[in-house]
Amino acid sequence: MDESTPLAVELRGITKRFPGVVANKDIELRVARGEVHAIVGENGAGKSTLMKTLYGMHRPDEGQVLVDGREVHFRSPNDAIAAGIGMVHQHFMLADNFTVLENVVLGSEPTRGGRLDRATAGRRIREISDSYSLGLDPDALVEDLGVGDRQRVEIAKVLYRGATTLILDEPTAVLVPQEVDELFGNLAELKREGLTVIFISHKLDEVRKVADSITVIRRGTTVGTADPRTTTARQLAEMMVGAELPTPATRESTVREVPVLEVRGLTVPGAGGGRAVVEDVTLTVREGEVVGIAGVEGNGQAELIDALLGLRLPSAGTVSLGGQDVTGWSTRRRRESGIGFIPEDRHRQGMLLEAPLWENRILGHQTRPPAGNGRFIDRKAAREDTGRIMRDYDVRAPDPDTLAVALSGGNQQKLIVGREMSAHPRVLLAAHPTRGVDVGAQAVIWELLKDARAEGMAIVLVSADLEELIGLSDTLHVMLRGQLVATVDPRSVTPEELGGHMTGGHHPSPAGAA
Amino acid sequence: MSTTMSTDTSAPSGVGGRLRGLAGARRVWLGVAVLLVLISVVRVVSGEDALTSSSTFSAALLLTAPILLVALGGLYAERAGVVNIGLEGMMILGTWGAGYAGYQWGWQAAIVGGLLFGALGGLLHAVATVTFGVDHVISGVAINILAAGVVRFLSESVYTGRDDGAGITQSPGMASRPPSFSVPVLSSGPDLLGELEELHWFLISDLAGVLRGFTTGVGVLTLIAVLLVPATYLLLWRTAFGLRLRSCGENPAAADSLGVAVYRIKYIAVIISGALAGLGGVVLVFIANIYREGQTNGRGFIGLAALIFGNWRPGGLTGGALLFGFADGLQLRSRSAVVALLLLVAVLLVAICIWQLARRRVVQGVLALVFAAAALVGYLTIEELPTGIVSFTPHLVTLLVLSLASQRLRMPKADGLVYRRGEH
Amino acid sequence: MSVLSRWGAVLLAPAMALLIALAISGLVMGALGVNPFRVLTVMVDFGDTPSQQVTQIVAVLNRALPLFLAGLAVAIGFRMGLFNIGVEGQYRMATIIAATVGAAVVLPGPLHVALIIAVAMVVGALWAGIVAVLKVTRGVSEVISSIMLNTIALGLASYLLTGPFRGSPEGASIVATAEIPESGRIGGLNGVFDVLGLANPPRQLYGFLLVAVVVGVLVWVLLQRTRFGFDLRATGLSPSAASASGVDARGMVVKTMLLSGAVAGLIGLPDLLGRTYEYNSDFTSGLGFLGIAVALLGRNSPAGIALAAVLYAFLDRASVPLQAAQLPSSVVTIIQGTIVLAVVVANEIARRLSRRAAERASRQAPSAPAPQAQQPAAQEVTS
Amino acid sequence: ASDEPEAGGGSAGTSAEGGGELQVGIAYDTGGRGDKSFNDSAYAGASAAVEELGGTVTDLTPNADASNRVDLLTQLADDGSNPVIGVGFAFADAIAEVAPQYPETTFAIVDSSVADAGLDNVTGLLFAANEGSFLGGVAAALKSQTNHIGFVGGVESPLIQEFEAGYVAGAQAAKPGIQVDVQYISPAGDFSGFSDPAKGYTLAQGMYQGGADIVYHAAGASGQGVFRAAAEAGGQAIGVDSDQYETIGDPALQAVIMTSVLKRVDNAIQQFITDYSEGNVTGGEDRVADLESEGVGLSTSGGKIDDISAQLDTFEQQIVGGEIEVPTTP
Ligand SMILES: Nc1ncnc2c1ncn2[C@@H]1O[C@H](COP(=O)(O)OP(=O)(O)OP(=O)(O)O)[C@@H](O)[C@H]1O
Ligand SMILES: Nc1ncnc2c1ncn2[C@@H]1O[C@H](COP(=O)(O)OP(=O)(O)OP(=O)(O)O)[C@@H](O)[C@H]1O
Ligand SMILES: [Mg+2]
Ligand SMILES: [Mg+2]
Repeated sequence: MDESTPLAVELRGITKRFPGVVANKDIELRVARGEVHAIVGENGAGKSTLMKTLYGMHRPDEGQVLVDGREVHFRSPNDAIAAGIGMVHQHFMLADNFTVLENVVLGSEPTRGGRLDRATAGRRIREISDSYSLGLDPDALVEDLGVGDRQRVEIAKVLYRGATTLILDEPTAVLVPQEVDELFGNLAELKREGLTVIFISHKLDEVRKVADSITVIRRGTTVGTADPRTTTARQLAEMMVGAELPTPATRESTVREVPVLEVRGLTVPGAGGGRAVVEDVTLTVREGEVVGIAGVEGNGQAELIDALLGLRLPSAGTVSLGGQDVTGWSTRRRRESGIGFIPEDRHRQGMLLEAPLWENRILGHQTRPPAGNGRFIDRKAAREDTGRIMRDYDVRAPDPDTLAVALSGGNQQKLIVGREMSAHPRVLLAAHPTRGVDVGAQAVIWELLKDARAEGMAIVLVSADLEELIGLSDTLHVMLRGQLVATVDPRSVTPEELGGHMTGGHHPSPAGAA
Repeated sequence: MSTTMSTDTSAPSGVGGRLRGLAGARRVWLGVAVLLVLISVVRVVSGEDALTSSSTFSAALLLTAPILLVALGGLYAERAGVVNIGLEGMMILGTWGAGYAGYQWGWQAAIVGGLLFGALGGLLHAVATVTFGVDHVISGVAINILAAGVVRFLSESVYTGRDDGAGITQSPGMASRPPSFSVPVLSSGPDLLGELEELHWFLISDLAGVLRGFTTGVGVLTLIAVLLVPATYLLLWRTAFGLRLRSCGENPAAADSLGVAVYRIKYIAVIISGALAGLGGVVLVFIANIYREGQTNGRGFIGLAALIFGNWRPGGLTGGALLFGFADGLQLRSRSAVVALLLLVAVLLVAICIWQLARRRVVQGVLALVFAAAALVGYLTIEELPTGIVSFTPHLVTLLVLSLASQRLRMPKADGLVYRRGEH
Repeated sequence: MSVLSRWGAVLLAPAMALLIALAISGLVMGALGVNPFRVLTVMVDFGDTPSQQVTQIVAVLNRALPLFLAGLAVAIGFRMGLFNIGVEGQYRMATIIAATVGAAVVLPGPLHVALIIAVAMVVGALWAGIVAVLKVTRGVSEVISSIMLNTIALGLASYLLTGPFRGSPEGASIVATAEIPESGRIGGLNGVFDVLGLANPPRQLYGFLLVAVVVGVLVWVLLQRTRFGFDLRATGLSPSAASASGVDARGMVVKTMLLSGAVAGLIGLPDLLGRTYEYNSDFTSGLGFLGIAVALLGRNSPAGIALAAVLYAFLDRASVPLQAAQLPSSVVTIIQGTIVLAVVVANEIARRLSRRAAERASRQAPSAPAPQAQQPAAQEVTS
Repeated sequence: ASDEPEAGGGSAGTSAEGGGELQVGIAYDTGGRGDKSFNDSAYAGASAAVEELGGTVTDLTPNADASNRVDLLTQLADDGSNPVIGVGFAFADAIAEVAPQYPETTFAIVDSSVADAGLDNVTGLLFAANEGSFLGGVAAALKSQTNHIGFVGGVESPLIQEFEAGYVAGAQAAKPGIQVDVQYISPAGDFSGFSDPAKGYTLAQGMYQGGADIVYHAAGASGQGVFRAAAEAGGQAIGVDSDQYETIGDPALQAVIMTSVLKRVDNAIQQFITDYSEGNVTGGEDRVADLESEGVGLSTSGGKIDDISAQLDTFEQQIVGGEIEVPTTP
């Protein structure tokens, strides 16, 4: 670092409190101009909060923010944008029903005679797209775009505003390896143009590959900085969690010969009679087997799970459970006869946020004990059993009457896993079972899945985390545009190969080639 | 991959988009033309000239205006993500404000009064929903209840014990009359369209009747309402402000992160919404010359229906408001003509039946045919419907059309969701 | 402690709302030169003689009765996120058909009454069922369809009343259906006052009160204690989570609307069976809309709705003595309106406060000393 | 609450300070005092009577859904008002319930017959609206140049149909074969027809465009729309209940009000109160205000029907003399 040029961004002693939590405490961050600076830390460590402070989305309770050596006081993202700082959020912030152009210019629109000047805007977006190789079509509707393109729209948004410092909050979480490589190519491009990038991730190998320097955050405070060239992933991990990282790898095979779930030629029509979202899918899950389904999000995995659960009607094909054809059965009947479900979006499909934990305990299991046996709900038994799950599965909450919304995501997920396991399903549909969960909870959940498998449970596992898929699965299918396009051996496949199948190119491109 | 997808791939999709838009507009015109031909046929067959008379259509336009304004008001709020079921209450406030200002300072003041009072209702809704995060439907219902109480209270305070025609249920008459316009030569003076209409020629006279109805004695607010449709389209879809407003209804968190002042825009939108609903009330005051309690008679809700009917778009909601206005105008003009509508329904249902059968939907097709037969039998046997039945013609028509078209509707994605900064 | 704080949270919102509403109304009155304390005095004054006082109590209860039923009908829909704005049309159709059927048959007492009640509930349910069917098969928003159906019910009832169902002679100033015979009526409950040692006023307390109490309890049990109620509330809290849990969302819409409509069908019966014995052109309308306000006030719980209905009726009653005391009676409407708005705002604030408190509590919750033993063998991340 | 005895009937009690003075109670139909119509007319009658005889008037308005009519009557009777008058037929049930509870109080009800009700402390104040409307029909027919007139009813209820029946009969009597358009704004039971001027306007506009040149309205406040339509079309209109030429308060609309079919609720009430104070009310019977008693008739302000007063008088004589029987239903 050259001491004479001021730092692009410097945060000094930042503290940010939310009611009941201190999200950031006395954080220090120094980012030099023109570097890619990574911030790593566990879930909930306070990375997003810190970046939101830098982006003017909220004000720090204590501490100073310096940009190019001058202290600044941002009152809104507008001020940050004016100072050349732009942020790509962890969750995409795009209006699906708008075009790329509209999403990009929103908030700083070029106008002519009071009208939105689409021509100028389109020209500028194409310029940006060309000079950073983003490959964007200004007139495309965002809802038609894939994840990678959406991310590039987000980057274009920031560049369009003339940002010289880019904040990318966990940009790789939703990308397959090839897309990650493309993104890193884009980042290299940005760096070449003299831009500064702040990059948040927990994937340590990635971080080491792309970053020029690293700051590690734990429990809301800075634990140190590291040089990616000299620090190992292991060292980083220990800095992050103060312990070593778990792995999803399974032990010896427990697959038995008895098929539990058999899917034959299942086809699910798209909305409004469009192209089928699941097409002619055939697979078998045996007792004690974990069948993994890999695929870039939006390729029909969610719809397949919905169809297995009876939430979507197939137009062709059959689903049988333990030899019995259940294709025409209702969701309730399927669940009663032994299908468990860990949803990919717990807030949407797994929980009643405004209801107490004990009601969440019986959700999906309304018709059997401990919820009661028939028409009435046995509140006492439900509460007691909720207490048991809270103890057995380490759900941290005061009591079964706590509202679910009060729990952190990890604790909510553990409650869901505990509830589904407690019903001893014959087959468990697990969609992204560890998404958004911190390392500790992740380990617990992996362990629970392994134990259940050992006891003979059949598991369908959908995940975006390729390590998790490879580590847990006995059989691994790849889903692309609604079809199962490949079956690979999880013992030998690498994430890169898997990524190649997922994007349709069978041979992985060499890393960082973009 | 990223480098290969460059500008030339984008060009066709852009053009394609534009082509699709054009085809959409053409489809609408084609639909209107087909409908007009159908109605002409039905008019000739049934001999019910009221179906396309200028008298019916001028009534339709008049009855459309308040609904159109309310629906436009709803559009602003809902495009900004705030469901506004309080339109009726805001309209009520608007009628009172118009009556109060109108009797003292004339029609121009009445417009201002109606806008202001309606805007106050909107402001209240904005405070409740945007600042306090109250469920939008609930706040709207509360505003409807409150508005009815407030106007009664105001009248009781201001209008009691006077002898200028005012009382607790009504204001004095307006101090001046608003102007109205007719298109010269076509509809006034030589009245060419009028003469054409009198000839009762197939299609030509029908077209003349419709045009003449739309160009004769058009009130100033009706004119404003009609002009507001393209103006609203331009504002919401062609300006930066409009983009920001709509972004609040699609993804407020995204808008917020780009420095769009979401709360402020929602406030502005809901206040405009209230003001337009209030303006809808002013139309009613202009017709009556006074404010009168109960004058709105549920039109705020109808406006809301027109908005949904129109898929949250200015052109669509105009169609919804016109459909309602037409059915209402026809019902008020000629009760026997309403029976002729049954013939029209029968014809349309037969068309639907053929279309459904062509798409191999036998059940739907047969069902349509059965209903078509029922409508035909109704047409042939019924002379004149009783008042009770006729009175809900517009509502029934709206309901029927909605149940045919509802599944294609798409509301703004974040419409009705309470947005709190930092929570999502 | 936790019980105390839970009750505190429950009562906080309504208390806050009442205070806010009274303060706002007081300010408005003050601004217009009306003495709010005099208004308050008149409002709580039930008259001089015991008989007058009991009469006023009866008046309040009789008014509260249909409001309670209307609030209940609306609340059932609200509980699963359905906005049944069509209660208005449902009880109108139910009342006119029940009145006609009731007048057309002669049955032994209790059977006759039961038949009328059953007919009213079935008709209300069917009318609401139209909304449900349109929603689940055609995707028509229930708000819009029920607004349309309200007007349609008004016109249809008018047609029936003046046409096939007319029971009053030509030329009578009020058009009515035929009268329900003695056996189909429900007597008053004034015997209760004798038992309680209160004055027995000339005004009869509606016997339908008993039916309403039973319905209220049944609805409460159904919502809070049964699996059906759980499914219903789950759908209200999160339709997607409910479907994933096995609730048939479409079926739920239909069942809930039928239930809501069945309760709505009862709204017109206190008057019909206790006083008018006929449906006529002077039928009390608007209760469906008031029901929305009452449901909101009562936070969608049967007990809350009962309280809200009594409060509403109490305020309504005050409009008469206020006029007699030369005070503007429209303050009643203002108070009612502001209370609803204030309750709604206060509910939201209270909800957020208690949610925050719960979050704080759960963050401080001790971690259960469980399965840390399960920690897998340490291994380095593959890179 | 009972320790504050002054509150409930406070003002009424204090204003009747003379003791034993006349204290008239009026319970209005929905809308209440200030409706510039029916209710105001009732108030005018009561005040005129009190002016003459001394005493006070206490008047109460029902709530929005008019569910508290019984409470209104009870309050008035409890406060010691006597007589107590219910304005509008809708009070029929309420009076039947309350009157027996207060046998010492004299009640009256406007527009509803008590002849067969068996209530001996209630008087029904009825109006032969059909007779007044008959003359309105005669006037319209005689003044019509297009031989085409119209009628706009507010709500299609028996009461308003009586207006229609008389009007049509009168028009036919004066000019057989004349075309009379008849339309109602809302069906029975839907009272919005009395307060929707926009629809009144639309209906009347249609009639004028269809060739009618005179339209009679019995549509309450919706009549405002009828007058506006008349002014725009250059036609004439006939008002109802009170002399609307005098009460309209707008010169442009005044110009189109040819006459009004009067229904002298004020006279009937004033007469009733006077009779009561003189002890001349028996109860249990109806008093019908008709052409003969001048309880109904045509207004002449504006002088627009002066030229046909002779013909009108002839018809009036025939009705009074019983030669013409005016129908009550269409
Ligand atoms: N708006 C808020 N109100 C209250 N608490 C908050 C808020 N935002 C974040 N927190 C809390 O602050 C802490 C830090 O959250 P933050 O989102 O910054 O974590 P993170 O490091 O980005 O985690 P992840 O890897 O899951 O994205 C969390 O414990 C969270 O509970
Ligand atoms: N705006 C907010 N106000 C209050 N609490 C918040 C807010 N945002 C987040 N939280 C709280 O912070 C905690 C975790 O927040 P976060 O947004 O990271 O959720 P998550 O991603 O689902 O959980 P986790 O990151 O722990 O898996 C929860 O307890 C949540 O209730
Ligand atoms: Mg998080
Ligand atoms: Mg984060």
